[in-house]
Amino acid sequence: MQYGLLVMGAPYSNPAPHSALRFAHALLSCGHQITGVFFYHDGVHNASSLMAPPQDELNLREAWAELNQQHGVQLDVCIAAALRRGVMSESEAQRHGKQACNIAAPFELTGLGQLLELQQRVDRLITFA
Amino acid sequence: MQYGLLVMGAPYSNPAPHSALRFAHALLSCGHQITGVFFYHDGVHNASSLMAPPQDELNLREAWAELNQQHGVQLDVCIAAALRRGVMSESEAQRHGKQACNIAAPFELTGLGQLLELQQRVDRLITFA
Amino acid sequence: MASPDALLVVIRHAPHGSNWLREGLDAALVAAAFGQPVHLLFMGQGIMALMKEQGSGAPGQKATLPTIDMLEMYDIDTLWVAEGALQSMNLSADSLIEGVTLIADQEVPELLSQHAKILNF
Amino acid sequence: MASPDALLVVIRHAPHGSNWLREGLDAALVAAAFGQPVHLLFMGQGIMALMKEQGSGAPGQKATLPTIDMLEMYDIDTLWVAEGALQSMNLSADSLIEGVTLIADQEVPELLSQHAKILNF
Amino acid sequence: MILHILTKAPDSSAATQMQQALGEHDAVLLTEEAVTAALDPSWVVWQQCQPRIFLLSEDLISRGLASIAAENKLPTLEMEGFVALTEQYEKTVTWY
Amino acid sequence: MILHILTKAPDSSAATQMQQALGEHDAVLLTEEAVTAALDPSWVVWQQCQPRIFLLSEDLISRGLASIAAENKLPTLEMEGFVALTEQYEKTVTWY
Repeated sequence: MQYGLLVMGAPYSNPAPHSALRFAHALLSCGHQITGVFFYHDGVHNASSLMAPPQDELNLREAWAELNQQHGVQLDVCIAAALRRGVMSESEAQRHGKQACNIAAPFELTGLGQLLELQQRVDRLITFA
Repeated sequence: MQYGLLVMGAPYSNPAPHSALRFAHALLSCGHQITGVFFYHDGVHNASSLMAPPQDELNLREAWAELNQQHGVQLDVCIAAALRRGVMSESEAQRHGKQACNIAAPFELTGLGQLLELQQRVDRLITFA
Repeated sequence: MASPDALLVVIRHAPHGSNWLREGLDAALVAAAFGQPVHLLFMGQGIMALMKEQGSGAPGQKATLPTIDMLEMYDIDTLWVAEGALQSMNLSADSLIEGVTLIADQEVPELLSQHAKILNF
Repeated sequence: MASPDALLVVIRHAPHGSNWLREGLDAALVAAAFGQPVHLLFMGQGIMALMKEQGSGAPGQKATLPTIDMLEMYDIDTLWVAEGALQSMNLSADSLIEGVTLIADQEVPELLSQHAKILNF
Repeated sequence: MILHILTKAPDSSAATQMQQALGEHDAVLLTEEAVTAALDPSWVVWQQCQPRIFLLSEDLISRGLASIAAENKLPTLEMEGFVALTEQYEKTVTWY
Repeated sequence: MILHILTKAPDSSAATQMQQALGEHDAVLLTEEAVTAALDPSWVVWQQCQPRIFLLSEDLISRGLASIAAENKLPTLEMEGFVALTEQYEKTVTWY
């Protein structure tokens, strides 16, 4: 089946991203496809390239990126939720006159419409929050 | 009296920073001093220079910075809580091999000891979480 | 009222306490803008979003009522409220804005099953 | 047991659900490292931090027990648990690690008033 | 004597814990979500802590609860009153 | 038929809301904080939803609740069982 995941919890403050990631790997090992992961609400922090957890803890950004590289899972981040929370791409940084950015490929800043489209396209949308 | 504030909620996801800021201004207008604000837990996101809320919403980073500039309030951010959540100064970015940073003066990354010292120094420590 | 292709957005969080309410309403508005029929169900503290006397928050904290007022412009005119939730919060329907549809608690499972798509905020 | 210059750290959140527990314990450890006497009071879900059989979390999620074990090395040996909280969670003291001191619920206000400094996590 | 600041609804675990910690001479300030206590004048803490329990006015107004609090004759404070409470009570504990 | 995923404790408002939304043929998966329901076999949802209610094993283990769940003879699932439930139920709703 085609699955989509909606992740709305921040790493370290909420177990939702960890649960989502474990679930994603279980999906793949059961032979399912993951069309995309949509990061919304505090979940946008999963995409932060500045995240630097202690070495004995999982870097969730890296773990999501790996899911993209090895299994082609699309990683979409809600732009409105991200900007408000300080998660910004290079082009958005330019537009807002900021000197730095903290989100880059394979994560993509996109509109909420992408979430609704994902929900239409997949057989199952599972929320982790 | 000397006050210290401990802020542990993220902007927009939690009303704590808004409450803390209103309280801070009330303190000042009642003639009290604010020795420092310590940002811990999700409160570290208050310091993010990449935060870009919609124009009709308050930019909390700017509001805190103003409190520093106009009233000399020290703004300390717990370094361990910050790094884990993707909030990083230029020197920390170098150390972690990151290309960007999202916290700068008047916010300072510091250890938890600073919170305990603040608690010792002030007459009142008020927590917003 | 319910149609199988409609999206049900469930709102369970109050204004100002978090961003769940705001971001839930945003999802409803965007879905409606994309032409999807959208219904809203308010449960628990989410009912507070419908309080007719609510103001804006602390300086810089947006009020919710203007967004609620926008729903109609986007053809979102079904706002369900479970009666039990109202009662358990000691609220009367008079405290809420107009245009709300009260339903019995027992109808909630049926509502969920009638919608193919659900987003829970 | 309580001394007026000691710091009371109140722990109310369970492992894995959030980072409150971890960051609360960190504050206790740092205070102790600075030479402050530190006492811990576990309330509500915070008691779960003391479950003796707890493991690590999902891959990459640290276990709490090693941190709890470190407390003693930092001379933090007062771990209070309110009996009522244990009962209301249907837990028996046997499920908890050793070295915990049970107190009656009515003693909690007294504990708080005996400490000049309190941090609540 | 402690000032307890509650930021969560009266049916939250934070509220339960605060209630357990409440000493005889302590005071309570209800802020943020906790102002929904205005809807429930039978909440046990109203009695337990009278006359040293207050609702923060600004948070009532933003949630549309100001007139209900007034009808129920519940004591409210402005931000300056909050400051005054923290002057009066040497310790504050926030329950969230 | 809906699969309800609960991530908060049985005394949370999320749990109350889930209970209100629970249809006759729906299933429930208890994850994260919700696995503390293992401590309370008298929780009304255990009866209401039997035999279609499960605890996520990994979350029980990390919280030290696995043996209590076993003593109380409560049904547990591995992550693959969670996947199987989502295959079986066309819709899932997460309560958090």
